[in-house]
Amino acid sequence: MNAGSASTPDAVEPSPVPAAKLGIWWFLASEVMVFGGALVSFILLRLVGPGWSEDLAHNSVALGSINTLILITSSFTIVEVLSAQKRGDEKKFRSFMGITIVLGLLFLVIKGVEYSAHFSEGLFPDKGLFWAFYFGLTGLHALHVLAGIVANASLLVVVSRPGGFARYSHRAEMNGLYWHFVDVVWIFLFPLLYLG
Amino acid sequence: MFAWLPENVSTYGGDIDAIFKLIYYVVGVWFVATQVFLVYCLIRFRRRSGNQRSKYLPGNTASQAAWVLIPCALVLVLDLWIDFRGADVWAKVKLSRPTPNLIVRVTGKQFNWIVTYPGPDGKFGTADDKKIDNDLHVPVNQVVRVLLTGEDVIHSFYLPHLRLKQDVVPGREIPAWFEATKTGKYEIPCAELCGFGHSGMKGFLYVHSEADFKAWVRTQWPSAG
Amino acid sequence: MAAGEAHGPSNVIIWVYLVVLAILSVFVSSVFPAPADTIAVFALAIAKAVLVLLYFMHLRVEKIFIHSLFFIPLLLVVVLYVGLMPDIMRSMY
Amino acid sequence: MIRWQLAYPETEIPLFGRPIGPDEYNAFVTMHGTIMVFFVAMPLLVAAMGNFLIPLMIGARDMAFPRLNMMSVWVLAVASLVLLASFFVEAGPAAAGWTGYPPLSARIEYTGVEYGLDLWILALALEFASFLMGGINFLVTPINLRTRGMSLFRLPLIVWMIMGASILFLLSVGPLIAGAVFLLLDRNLGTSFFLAEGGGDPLLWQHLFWFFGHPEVYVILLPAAGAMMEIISTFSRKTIFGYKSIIYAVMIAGVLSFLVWAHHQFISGLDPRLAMPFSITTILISVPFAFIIFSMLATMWGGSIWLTTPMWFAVGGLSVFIFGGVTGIFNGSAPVDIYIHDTYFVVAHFHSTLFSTVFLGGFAALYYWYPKMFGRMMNEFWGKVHFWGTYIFFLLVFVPMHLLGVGGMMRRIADPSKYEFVKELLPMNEFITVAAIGLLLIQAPFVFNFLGSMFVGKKASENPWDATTLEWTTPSPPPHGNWPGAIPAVHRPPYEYAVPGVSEEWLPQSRPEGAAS
Repeated sequence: MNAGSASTPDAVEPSPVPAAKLGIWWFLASEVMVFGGALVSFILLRLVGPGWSEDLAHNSVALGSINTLILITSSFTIVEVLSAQKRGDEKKFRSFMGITIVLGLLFLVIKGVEYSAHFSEGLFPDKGLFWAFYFGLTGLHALHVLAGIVANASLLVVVSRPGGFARYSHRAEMNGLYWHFVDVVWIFLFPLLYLG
Repeated sequence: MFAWLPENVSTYGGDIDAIFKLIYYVVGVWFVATQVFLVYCLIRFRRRSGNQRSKYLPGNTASQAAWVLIPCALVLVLDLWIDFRGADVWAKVKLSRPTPNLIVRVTGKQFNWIVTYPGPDGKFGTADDKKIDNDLHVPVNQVVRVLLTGEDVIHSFYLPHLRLKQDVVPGREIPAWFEATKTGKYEIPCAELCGFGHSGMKGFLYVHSEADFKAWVRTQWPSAG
Repeated sequence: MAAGEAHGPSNVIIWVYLVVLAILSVFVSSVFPAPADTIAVFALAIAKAVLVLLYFMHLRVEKIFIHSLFFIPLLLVVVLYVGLMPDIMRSMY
Repeated sequence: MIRWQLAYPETEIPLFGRPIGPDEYNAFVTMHGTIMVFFVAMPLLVAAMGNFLIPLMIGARDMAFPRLNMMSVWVLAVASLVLLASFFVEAGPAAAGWTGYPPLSARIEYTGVEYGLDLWILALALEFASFLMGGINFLVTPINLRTRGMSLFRLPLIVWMIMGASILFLLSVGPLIAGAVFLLLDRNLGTSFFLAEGGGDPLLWQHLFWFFGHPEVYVILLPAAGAMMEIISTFSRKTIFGYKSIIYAVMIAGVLSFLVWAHHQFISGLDPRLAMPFSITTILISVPFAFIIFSMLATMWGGSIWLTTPMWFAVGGLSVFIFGGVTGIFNGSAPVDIYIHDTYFVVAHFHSTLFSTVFLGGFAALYYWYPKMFGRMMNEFWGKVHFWGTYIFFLLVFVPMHLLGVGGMMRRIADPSKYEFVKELLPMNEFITVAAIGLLLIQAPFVFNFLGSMFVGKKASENPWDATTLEWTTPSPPPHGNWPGAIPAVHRPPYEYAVPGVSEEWLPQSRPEGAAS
């Protein structure tokens, strides 16, 4: 911000919210609309459609529940990352971030196991509207998880550099907000695609 | 302006044209008024000398704001008037389902209108059904219900002379109706982009007098007499 | 957040709540009869989402401006749902 | 080329060497719509103006997230390349209309277009990503980086308009992104989200598309309208009439714009009971816009109007926008829409609204801020030639086009001579085509003026127009970091012209209270 030749920082009107946080919340607002639009489509077509309870039975509630617990736990660990950042605890910050990344990867692995089980049963996206939505919604969500893992991993890398903690660790809050949002999406996908 | 409208030959076409004219006159007055005002401002308040000072009108007192708010209120009232007049016509054309004297099914398919007549028994799916490509024969002064279905993509069933347009959507059967008031041969273009053959896709609507229509039915279903 | 942390329940407690609710929803869906289970499961899902939003995403201590950034889109989703409903449900055609 | 085909069907087009076929015609229509809306209007008006003006006008060194900004520019560049590439792949570019309605767009066999349409969707998706990043920047920057004294209600209106446009974009694009993902799956994985035979619903896409599509119109329109407001106030030498009320009016219009989307679908198989509610909200949206137009007229009333080229363009844009606005009432009225939907009336209407804002408003902005961007003035004489040519040829093109629509001519038909009732309109089509060629040619003085003035234009001072907003307090062109010294603090509202009791005719925002008189 202080790019000009002015030697003192420019005087700025006080702002209610820090820029990065405001930015991530605007981003989440548009993400709500992305998943909102997709879920609205799914719910309406489901209500009018044949019910799909047979298709639903192919999904393993056990694996879905495990994934739910994984994401919930990772939400908890990333909140601990933020607490560690507030306390200035560099070691805890790194270890909790590491756990979060591992949990995210574990989620994707289990998702992959489920996908391959479906493929081996011959269930592809073109096998009916339920599977189209199933793969569309979980695929979109998995991409978000992947993006979150990449963001978390790159934060972990820059924070581990010398002096990185002081400069970059405040970004943990943004990563956390995004990660929680992805968790919230899954909280709704799970009953819709596994239980409902 | 209205000379450009194709001749109206349906019972509700006049109502639609009436709304059209209503809006035309309402917005026409607004349009002329604002443009005249704009030109007047440009001429009257043009800067003639370097030291000409303008008025200071921030528009935050009630008397100043009234200059803008009163016309806005007027716009609001006229809007609602247009809407309520329009609602009746919309209900008549699209919501009401008058008892038909003839039911036909029209299927949109790249790039034809397939017209299915139920035949003398009045039922679809029986042996005397008849399919004719692109030709829709109807009697004059009779309510005709058209069941619109689509086979591939979205088409739009458009009868410019009857002021009727309805999209044809695959997966649903949409009823539309009309009552033609004049015999003749009219075109049925497709009004929704439906592929490379879109611009050639058209059928014909033949509105027959009662006697002619009976004669046409006899040529199509000779056995039914 | 530091202030919120000091007063509110700790993150571990929220995590325990979430886990309990998740297990409960699986249990409910397999035990309850047809319409009741869907309602119960979605009530539980909303409860979970609210917990995450309030405590993990700190909405509890955020300003009204941030709240609006989350709830206005939600409202729009509802608008979208209501607008689409008559069409997709084919109540007319 | 589109116009040529409509006037002289199936004849050879000059400079193109052969007549275009109907499938190519569809592709041209599609690409014209897509390129104009997404790759001309949005980058030019929202992105370029936003990036250049927001920091200058609020007194900031740069945008809030400069790296995000660069990324957005690069993603946009990639999106443009992807779209261009689609012209060269086998079976040509997308040909399903810029709205891309399925099932036409959802299966290859319906259009014969192969990867062109996939590339089209991909280009749109990338462009949306780019504007998501840009939009976040345009919102956070004015909220967080305003210089001292620049309270929210001292922001120039154009900054408000760009913020409004960004909010509308961020909140409306989501469902379409979801829809685009579904459409890609439909095309490539054989799913059937939008295909009735698989249990999907073609109307779903239309809802998702227009839920975005209508706010999108305002995304394009608002920044240009904001530029027109700046210019009209500056050259009327008069403070804007009802500054706060205009902001509120835009907010109302923004909220309403989320409740009108189905007016594009009155006859699309929509539940007919939905039509009247949507028709009412649509027509009601004319009230806030009428308010804005009346406020502009009131701003000019009693002014001391200085008729420079940017002022001519702004006033011309306002004039045409009124025209486009009133024709919107016809479309908004559900029963009239039964007849004029998908005719040239609609085409003429949205060209009137969008041309007036995107081109006339955009040109006004270019002529106005050109000195700030390049440090030199544009030639006034050629600017005025350009304005009058553009204005008159525009009217000659689009006023008769309404009559075509009244005559019932459908849009997106490659060959009007195939229909009896449209054939009668052929002379009118020829006339419009000639006028459209004139409209194109009259842009030549602009191109020469724009490029030439960079080298031979009169050197511009800091503030050639005696304007009050912050961007005119720094040298033209602005140095890196926007101000060579400290950023000026702001002491007053943005449009202080001819304030009573003050001897100066205009007071820049940075003038402290004490020094005023």
